[in-house]
This record gives sequence, structure tokens and C-alpha cells, in this order.
Amino acid sequence: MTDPRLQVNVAGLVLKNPLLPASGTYGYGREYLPFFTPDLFGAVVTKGVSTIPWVGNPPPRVYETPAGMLNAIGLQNPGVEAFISEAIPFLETYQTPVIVNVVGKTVEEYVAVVERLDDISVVSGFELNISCPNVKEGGIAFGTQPDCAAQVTAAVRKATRKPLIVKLSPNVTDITAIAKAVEQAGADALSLINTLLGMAIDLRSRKPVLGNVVGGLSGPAVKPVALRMVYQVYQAVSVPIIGMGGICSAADALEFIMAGATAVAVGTGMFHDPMLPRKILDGIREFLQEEKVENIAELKGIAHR
Amino acid sequence: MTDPRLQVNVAGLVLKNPLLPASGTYGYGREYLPFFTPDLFGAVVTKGVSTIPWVGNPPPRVYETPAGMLNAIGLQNPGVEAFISEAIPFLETYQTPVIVNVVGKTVEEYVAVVERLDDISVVSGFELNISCPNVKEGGIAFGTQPDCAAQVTAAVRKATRKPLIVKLSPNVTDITAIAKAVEQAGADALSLINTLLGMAIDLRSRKPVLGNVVGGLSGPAVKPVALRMVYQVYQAVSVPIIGMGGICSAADALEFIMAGATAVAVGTGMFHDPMLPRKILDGIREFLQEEKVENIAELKGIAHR
Amino acid sequence: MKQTEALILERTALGPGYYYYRLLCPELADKAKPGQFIEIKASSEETLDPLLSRPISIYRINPEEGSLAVIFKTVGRGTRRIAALQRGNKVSVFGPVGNGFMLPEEAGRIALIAGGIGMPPLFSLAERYPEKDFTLFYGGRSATDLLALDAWEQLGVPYKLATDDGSAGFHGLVTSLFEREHLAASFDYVIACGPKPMLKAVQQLAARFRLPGAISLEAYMACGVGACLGCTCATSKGYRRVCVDGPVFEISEVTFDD
Amino acid sequence: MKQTEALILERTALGPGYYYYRLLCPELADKAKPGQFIEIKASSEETLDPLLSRPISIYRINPEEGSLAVIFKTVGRGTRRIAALQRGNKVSVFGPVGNGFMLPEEAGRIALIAGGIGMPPLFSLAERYPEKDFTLFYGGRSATDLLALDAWEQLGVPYKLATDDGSAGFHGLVTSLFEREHLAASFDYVIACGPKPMLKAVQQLAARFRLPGAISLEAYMACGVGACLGCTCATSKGYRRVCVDGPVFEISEVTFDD
Ligand SMILES: Cc1cc2nc3c(=O)[nH]c(=O)nc-3n(C[C@H](O)[C@H](O)[C@H](O)COP(=O)(O)OP(=O)(O)OC[C@H]3O[C@@H](n4cnc5c(N)ncnc54)[C@H](O)[C@@H]3O)c2cc1C
Ligand SMILES: Cc1cc2nc3c(=O)[nH]c(=O)nc-3n(C[C@H](O)[C@H](O)[C@H](O)COP(=O)(O)OP(=O)(O)OC[C@H]3O[C@@H](n4cnc5c(N)ncnc54)[C@H](O)[C@@H]3O)c2cc1C
Ligand SMILES: Cc1cc2nc3c(=O)[nH]c(=O)nc-3n(C[C@H](O)[C@H](O)[C@H](O)COP(=O)(O)O)c2cc1C
Ligand SMILES: Cc1cc2nc3c(=O)[nH]c(=O)nc-3n(C[C@H](O)[C@H](O)[C@H](O)COP(=O)(O)O)c2cc1C
Ligand code: FES
Ligand code: FES
Repeated sequence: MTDPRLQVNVAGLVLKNPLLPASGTYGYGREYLPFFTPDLFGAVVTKGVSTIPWVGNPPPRVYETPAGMLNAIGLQNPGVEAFISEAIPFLETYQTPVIVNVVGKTVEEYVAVVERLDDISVVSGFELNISCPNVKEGGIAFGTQPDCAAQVTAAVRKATRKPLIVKLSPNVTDITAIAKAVEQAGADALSLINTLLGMAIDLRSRKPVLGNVVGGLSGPAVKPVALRMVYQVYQAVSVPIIGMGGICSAADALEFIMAGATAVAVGTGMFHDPMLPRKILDGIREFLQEEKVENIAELKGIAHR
Repeated sequence: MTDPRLQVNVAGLVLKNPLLPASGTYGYGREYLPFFTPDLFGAVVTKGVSTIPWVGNPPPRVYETPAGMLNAIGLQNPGVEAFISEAIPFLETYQTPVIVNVVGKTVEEYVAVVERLDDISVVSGFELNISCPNVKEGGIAFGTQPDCAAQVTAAVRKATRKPLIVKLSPNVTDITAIAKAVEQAGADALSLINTLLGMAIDLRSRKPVLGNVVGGLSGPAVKPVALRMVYQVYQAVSVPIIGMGGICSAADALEFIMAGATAVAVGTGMFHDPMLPRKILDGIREFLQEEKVENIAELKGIAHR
Repeated sequence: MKQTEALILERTALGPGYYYYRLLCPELADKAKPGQFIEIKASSEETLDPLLSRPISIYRINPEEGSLAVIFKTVGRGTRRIAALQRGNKVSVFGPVGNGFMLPEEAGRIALIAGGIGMPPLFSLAERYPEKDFTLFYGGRSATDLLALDAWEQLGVPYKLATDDGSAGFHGLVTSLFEREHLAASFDYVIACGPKPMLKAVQQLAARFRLPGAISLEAYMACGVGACLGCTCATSKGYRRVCVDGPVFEISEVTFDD
Repeated sequence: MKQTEALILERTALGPGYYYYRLLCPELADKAKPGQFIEIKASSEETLDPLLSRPISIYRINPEEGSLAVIFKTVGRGTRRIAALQRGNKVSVFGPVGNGFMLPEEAGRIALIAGGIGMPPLFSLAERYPEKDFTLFYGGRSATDLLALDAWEQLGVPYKLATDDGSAGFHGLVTSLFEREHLAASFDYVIACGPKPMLKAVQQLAARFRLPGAISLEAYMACGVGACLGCTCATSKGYRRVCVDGPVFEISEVTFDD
């Protein structure tokens, strides 16, 4: 089952394989049990957790687009206390590390969630979703301004010594500027990309399809953009990168690794095929075999050479 | 043939229908003659024209991605003199207005192309492609900074009284800031979006696929992003918008119009189906019929209401 | 819930745009309950567009044969692609998904109200409980939209029809028909599946007559397993997932916006 | 150039991964010349992925029947999707595209050099000019990669085979075989189609022997009509479009990068 060729190290976490679920697409791990257990993944990344419960956006919340989908869930989640009482006991029964995705509307909210979870041993690290609107800055996402991104990173950095991953928004002119700012502010790793802002209009009603008007585009459609950003960020920072955006095959995952990702995450691809994570791991193993690669780390960033 | 319900007015140009070819996907009009003539379109938008010939990027230059494609043509073109001697006489034989897409590496180059073409009567207007790298600013695209975008717009504005369309890059944090800056600087209309920066990696060679490493993503994959930007820019400016990005059907075109576009352009979609422009026009007519719409302008921006 | 490549045992066109498929998928058929649905992949191996599977209710459950039957209408490219599959082809499906119907013991006379393509799950319910006293109220645009009436007849469930154009049964809404009939011979329980406006009307009628019941909802879905929170509907308990908390909800629980 | 929905008159698997299709498309067959290609749509109506058509050379032209034949190898999802189409299906195609071969009047003995799936266009050329003196040099990995030899025999064109594994003909590169044979009985003209390394070797041989000739190139294509400048190759005259300036180029004109 475990294959030493797949083992990677992300921000001090030793992962038995480089595949993670993308936050928000895998719930807290329970829903995909009919298909595989959380232990399939190198680590579990939970959906976003906030201080208090968030109700989320009005429906419709999802919509299919060419080779992709839009979502405007609005980060619905039961809040950190419910997370502790319901998700943690479930995740504790598995061996794989747990990375908690953290959301907030202010710097203080991010810090509060991390502080609340920091002593829980099954929580191995944090992933900050900085695509959330910053209410103090008029609702502009934290992740679109280097200084805001650095500020929330630095504040959370003070609150935990556990691995801190910052998840970047792709809706920016220069993603390397954000990446450098959060690296400087203490991030141990970066994950990218979050969703691209998009929308759809229903011709019959002549109105935006999504209850929230705009939503996040994910899935294979965005893969070329995600890959380019991983490639650029790899050149700009020295912390490890978790690459994601449209991964639907082992080949896609390997492209991200060659672009510079240490680990990769699969999200929307699971909606296309609930067995995808298993297929990706099998496919990566096959590729390593065929190409006689001793450890997947050899392939990391190889496209830059 | 002409249908008054389809007539639109963009920046003072009366177009018999709202459909244009997207710059760079239709050459100077000659190549699609086996399928339709330039007169099919409300106006022809040429591929980019520069002062002197540009050789373009090394191959491979194009690559398919999920529901999209990457291109890194590098704006290969024979320069404005060859354009005048070869493309103009051809385009003169048709009735449809000609909008020349203009590219440059400095503000002066843009101005030079426009000045050279301004007296040619068949040239009805200009579309500035500001996604070009600005050599004086270290190669950052003109279109990614409001001040650079405004500067080139203002300089060209002085050089011509013909309709001036500025084509925006989507690779920005806030497209409305760029839109407002170029409107302020004298643009009569905006077209959006140009391509999203993306890339692909070849697993066998372990290298980027494109000769230029990165390229522009276009096609249906990007439609949700393009539509969102048109929707946002419509709220931010009062000049007309030419919407494009992934249009592959009449329904797609109508979505852009409902989001706020006065006219739309089809690019990559023609590669999917060379008869697409005709199908789009037929489909729009059918929709107007079914929904009893007197003029397509009634639908413009209707999704905002 | 299981994923499998189901063999298409039978494909029948039931009329313009309506298709019946019988799928060999023993692991799913073994578990399936009335009111649950399956997710059918609308794309082939070599394409990523359309990306998402399409939820389709289970119409008949045959655990002996190991098969599930569905009836669907082609409304967009996903259902059109599925409709292009032929007998002998395989199609990727997973399920069964959802809670399914719960029939209270005490429910004696049960009204089933179907609007259009909302009929199939009600059939699986009626077939599962032959001892119960069901009456079907079935509405559609036109006579050709009322499907599988022979199957209902074989089942021995009386039905009353309503069509918008009067081409079969009552000329008008199925909810008006139900209202009239309920006044004549009252029911203990109501179960409805169909378009939102119909469900809303049923909800109002149920409230008026203090009739307990359940409704089966539709929603645009992404994951189909409860993970993405994409398919939520507003309820008195907050947003709930149609795919796994539903598709069947207690009739008064759902909040329809206006 | 015309677009049409071509009826598949015949589909034959020629061996592992190789397919022969005969397509009814009179408007295209009427115009087609040896060395041209057609663009075949790899997606169905209801999907936008894969997005682009696939360029495939014309193998046989039959204007009387109004048909074109092609032979292709499945290498990726596009060709796999096309290979899934059956006799009686229709497929969207446009063409004929490209310049095609030009045979100089004075060319007496003509060497055709084919590498793998580069063979088909050379066949259409040989079939068009029965009066010319062609010799085919045909290389592939293995005997099973050498296709349609019976057709070449019927045409009366002598052929010499080469395989990488020695399973048929000469054990080694087709260019080595050609070099040896050319020294024995020299040719006036050479036409080659195949993978880049082979074409490059042919170019070098042609230069060494001062042999005039032409090569047919492949390139990743987007529009397939000359509009996008996506398919360019480096030549002594700058970047030229493979789709319409080619796919056939004068042999010395093309610049192969190292
Ligand atoms: C639990 C459940 C059970 C269902 N059972 C049946 C059934 O038994 N028979 C049947 O014919 N249909 C059923 N449907 C509806 C069916 O899922 C949709 O018609 C189908 O997904 C449309 O896909 P499409 O690609 O053809 O249409 P699209 O091109 O995607 O869309 C066409 C129209 O259908 C709507 N639509 C798309 N997807 C969904 C969806 N997931 N749910 C609701 N509406 C959608 C769109 O908003 C649009 O108006 C069910 C839906 C749900 C949620
Ligand atoms: C003028 C011309 C004539 C051709 N004639 C034939 C023929 O007669 N028979 C035949 O079997 N093949 C022919 N080809 C090659 C054929 O077009 C490709 O094999 C096909 O496009 C691959 O598509 P795919 O989706 O199966 O592969 P993909 O999954 O897209 O790619 C698989 C591999 O093929 C390469 N490839 C993809 N598209 C092209 C392309 N347009 N040109 C070259 N390489 C490509 C990719 O880089 C990759 O290495 C020709 C190509 C050209 C340009
Ligand atoms: C339904 C849905 C919900 C998501 N929720 C979150 C979230 O809670 N936190 C977060 O950081 N990212 C969230 N994302 C973004 C994904 O984690 C991922 O970054 C993005 O979808 C790109 O990857 P993919 O194309 O593989 O899905 C969500 C994406 C989807 C589709
Ligand atoms: C092959 C290719 C070449 C292009 N060349 C140009 C160009 O010269 N100037 C320009 O402004 N945009 C150029 N574009 C961008 C298109 O005009 C258009 O903005 C973009 O492709 C999005 O539309 P689409 O998805 O319909 O293609 C090019 C796009 C493609 C695919
Ligand atoms: S579809 Fe994902 S939670 Fe229901
Ligand atoms: S493929 Fe577009 S120019 Fe050749």
C-alpha cells in the first residue's frame, strides 16, 4: 500500500503520497467513504472552518460550464466548535494528517480559529483561505493585495507553530507578488490555485444563474492557468507548493509536479469521477515505474531545467 | 439578409449585426472565404498590426486544453506597410467596416501604426491590444496597470478621431480599474477579454509544450471568466463593450449581451466549427423571434435589472 | 453508494424526448430504496465536457435481476448524450443516493402527486408497498407527457390525470384536480414530486388540509454525495443538501422563495 | 475548402491502433489533390472537448464515388474518439486543406520515403500518377506498422521495407535503406513524409546527393485554414504555415532545429 517513491515532505509534514483533496470538495472526509477512506490521501484538507457558523449563499450554488463548474457555496460551515465536536472525532479514527482550511472575515477571525484548534493533536497544520472578503477593507479579498495577505499570514503565524499553508487566489495581476509577501510573512507552504471568479447567465430568466451572481470557476477548464501560476510561483519562492486546479488524471497531477508542486490536490475532478483519487495514485505509480523514477521528488520542478 | 433587429451602434459605428471576428483568429479575412465572406460580420477586426514586421514566437505555438486552447503566436504580422499593400485592397472589396487591431512595444509604436492608417478610408476604427509587453516598463503588459493603459490610450486618442476601442487583458486583479482608466483617457469602446495566461507541460519531454513556455488561454473554458468581466465592466463604465471569450453558440453570444456587451466577437469557436459565425447569427435571429424582441439592444445588460 | 459501469439492458423511447433505460448494476439495485436516485455520467471516457453526472430518480428496482430502471426527459446536452446510448453500451453510474421515502405506518390512504418527469420515483414507492392504498394524481402538459400509465394499471394503483391542454383527464393543474378530489375523499398522507411551483402549491394545500406528507425536490448538483454543499435548499432547519439530506423532505420543512 | 457531414462508408481496423475510413464527401473529393489533408472533428455535437479538429492526410481520392479515404493511428483522445465512430455514422469534416504535392515534369525516377503513418499521402500521389516511376521506401517500428502493402502491390509500385526491430525488410532506419539503394540506382526526385527525425535525415541525404525533392510536414494545428498562424514551421523564408503554405515544402527550405 505505502510506496516510498510517493512519499513527500510538505512544510515539515511527511506525507505518504502527494495527493490531497482540495478544500471544500471533500467535506470533512465522511461523504466519500463509500468510495475510499481519508487514509487514501497523503493528508486530508478539510473544508473551510470559521469561528461561528456561516450559512452560506442562497441557491443555486453550482452550475456546470464547459469542462468546468462555477460554485458559490459561500463557505457554509458549522463553525469551529461544531467542527471540533463532529469532524475531529471522525478524522481521529484515521491515520492520515489533517490540514484544516481556515476562513475568516477579519484577521482576528482567522487567528481565533487557529488558536482554538492549535492544541488539538489530530490537526497537523492549517491552510489559510485568503480568497475571503476582508470586511475591514471593504470586502476586497485578503488574497488580492500583498499587504493584506501578509498581514493575515503574519498574525496567524504568531498563533501557531504548526505547518502554515497559505492558499492563494488566482484573481490577481501578479501572483508571485502575493506569494513572496506571504512567504516573507511566515508561510511554510503555499497552495494554489483557488477558483477563478466567473459567472453564467440564464437566457430564459435573463438573470445570473447563481444566487450570488458570481462564483468560482474550477475544474479542467482552469488547469492551464493554474499550471502557469504554479510554474511562476515556483520560480519566485522557496517554500513548497501544493498545486491544484482542474486535476483530472495522473498526467495532470504530474504536470503540476513538473511545474514545481511538491504535492497536488484534486477537487472538482472528484465530482466528475468519485474514484478519481485512486486512479490518480495508480497512474502516478505507473508513470514512475515506466519512467524509472526512484522518487516523485525527482520530478519536482523538472520543467524549469 | 440585413435584419434591422440585429443592428447595433458601437462607438459611432453602425454595425448591421453585433458579431465580429476576434482579432488574430480570422487573419485579415481572406482565409475563411471558403466558408463565408467578411460581409457576414458586423465589422471585421484584423489581426494585430505593428509598425515593422514581427516574426512571432518559435513553434509549437498552439495546444489544445480541456474545452480550450493555448496560443503563443507572438503577434506575428507583416507590419503596417504590408498590411496596407496586401490586406487593405482585399478588404476594400467588401462593404463591412474594418477595425484594425494595433500592437506595439512602446507607446510610440502604437501611435505610429494608427497615424499611418488614419487616412485610409476603409479603416473604420482601431482596436488597441494592450496585452502587449511594454518594453520601457520591463516587459509588463500595458494592460495590467491602469496608468500604462491610460497612457497608450491617450496618446493614440490624439492621433485619430476614428472610433478607438481598447482591448483589455483579463490577467488583472481589478479589470474595472483598467476599464475606467482607459475610458477616462478617451476610449470610445472596450473589448474584452483577451486571453488568460496559461501553460501546459509535456510529460514525455518534461518541458513546457509551447515554444514560448506560456501562452494565452481561449475558448469555451474561459467563458465564465469573460462573462463575469463584461458584467463587472458594464457596471463601471458607460462606453460600449465588445464581449468575447469562448463564444461557441448563439446562446453564449446572448449571455454576453445580457451581461452588458453591445457587440460580441467569436474567435476560438471558429476553430471548433468554421461555420460557427453563420450559426450564431441564425441562432440570435431565432431567439429574437421566439422571445419577441424588437431589437437586440433591448437585451443589452438586461441581467443587471 | 457504489460506482459501476452499468450495462444498458433495455432502452425504449417513450415518446418525444422521453426515454426508459433498464441498467444492470447489481450492487446498486441491491441497496436501492424508493425515492433514491442515481448519478449517470453524461460524458464518455475521452471528454471532460460535460463534466458533471446527471441525477436521475430510480423508477423501478429489481434486485433479483440486479437492475434499476429510470425514465428521463431530454432537456439539455447531458440528457441528450445519455439518450444517445444504446442497448449493450455501458454507462458509468453511482448510487443509490439520497434518503428515499419514509412511509408512516399509520398512513392509510396516500395521495401521490406527480408533475411531469416527477412521476418515476413515485412508481418505485408504489411498487414497493403493494399493500398500501395509493392514488396517483398525475399532471403534465399534454397526454403525451403522461408516461407508463400501463405500468400503473398493472400495479393496480388508481390514477387521475390532468393536462394543461386538456388532452387527457382534467383540464388544468394537477393540484387543482387533487384539491377537488381530496375534498371528496380525503387522504391521510401526500407525497409529491414535480416542478417547484407544483410542490409549492401542494405544500399550501397540505397546510390548509393539515395533511402530513413529503415532497421530493430537485436541485442542480455537483458532487452528488453530500460533500460540496452545492445542492442545498432552504428549509426551516437552514440550508440542507438535496442530494443526501433529501431529495425527500417533510412537506412543511421546505421554504419556497417567491 | 468545404465543410460537410461525411457519411462513413467503410471502417476497417488495419491492425493494433490503425484504422481505415472511407468517407462520403463529394464536394471535398471533387477538389482533393494528393498531399492535401482533411480536418476531422473529434467531438460530437454536445461537447466542446476536445475542441479542435484533427488533421489527417488523404490516402485515396475517389471523385467518381465522391469519397475520400484516410488511414490513421490512435495516439491520443482525438484519434481514439474518431476511431470509435462506426460505419453509417456521420462525422464533421472540412477540407481539402493544403498545397499538395507538385511533381516536376522532368522527375523520372521518384523515391517515396514514408515513415510510419506518413505513408497515406504518398499513396494518393502514386495512385494519381500511374505513368510515373515510383519506388516506395517504407519504414516502421515493426512489420505490423507497415500498412496497406497489398494496395501498393496492386498499384504496381515497388516497395522496400525497413523496420526498427527487423521483423520485416531491412533491419534499421528507412533512411539508411534509402541511402544504400540510392547509391545502387539513383533517383531524380525524393518525396518524404514521416516523423521529424526521419525528414531531417532525408533532407541531409538529399543535400548530399544533390537530390531535389519535397517533404510533407506535420504540426499541431488550431484553425486549419491559415488564419491563426499556429502551425508555423521555420523555413529559409521565415515562419510558414504548415496547413496552407504546406504541408508540402521544397526539401531544402525547411529548417529543423536541433
Ligand atoms: C434528485 C433528482 C432526481 C431527478 N430525477 C429525474 C428523473 O427521474 N427524470 C428526469 O428526466 N429528470 C430527473 N431529474 C432532472 C435531471 O437531473 C435534469 O433534467 C438533468 O440533470 C439535466 O441535464 P442536462 O444536461 O440535460 O441539462 P442542462 O443543459 O444541464 O440544463 C437544462 C435545464 O435543466 C436544469 N438542470 C440541469 N441540471 C439539473 C439538476 N441536476 N437538477 C435539476 N435541474 C437541472 C438546468 O438548470 C436547465 O434549466 C432529477 C434531478 C434531481 C436533482
Ligand atoms: C497535415 C497533417 C497530416 C496528418 N496526417 C495523418 C494521417 O494521415 N494519419 C495519422 O494517423 N495521423 C496524421 N497526422 C497526425 C494527426 O493529426 C495526430 O496524430 C492527431 O492530431 C493526434 O490527435 P489526438 O487527439 O489523438 O492526440 P493528442 O492527445 O492531441 O496528442 C497525442 C500526440 O500527438 C501530437 N499531436 C496532436 N495533435 C497533432 C497535430 N495536429 N499534428 C501533429 N501532432 C499532433 C501531440 O503533440 C501528442 O504528442 C497528420 C497531421 C498533420 C498536421
Ligand atoms: C464546491 C467547491 C467548494 C470549495 N470550497 C473551498 C473552501 O472552503 N476553501 C478553499 O480554500 N477552497 C475551496 N474551493 C476551492 C478548491 O479547494 C480548489 O482550490 C479549486 O476548486 C481548484 O481545484 P479543482 O479545479 O481541482 O476543483 C472550493 C471549490 C469547490 C468546487
Ligand atoms: C490564435 C489566436 C491569436 C490571437 N491573436 C490576437 C491578436 O493579434 N490581437 C488581439 O488583440 N487578440 C488576439 N487573440 C485573442 C482573441 O482575439 C480573443 O480575445 C480571445 O481569443 C478570446 O476569445 P475566444 O475565446 O473567442 O477566442 C488571439 C487569440 C487566438 C486564439
Ligand atoms: S451535490 Fe454536492 S452536496 Fe449535494
Ligand atoms: S492551423 Fe491556423 S494557420 Fe495553420
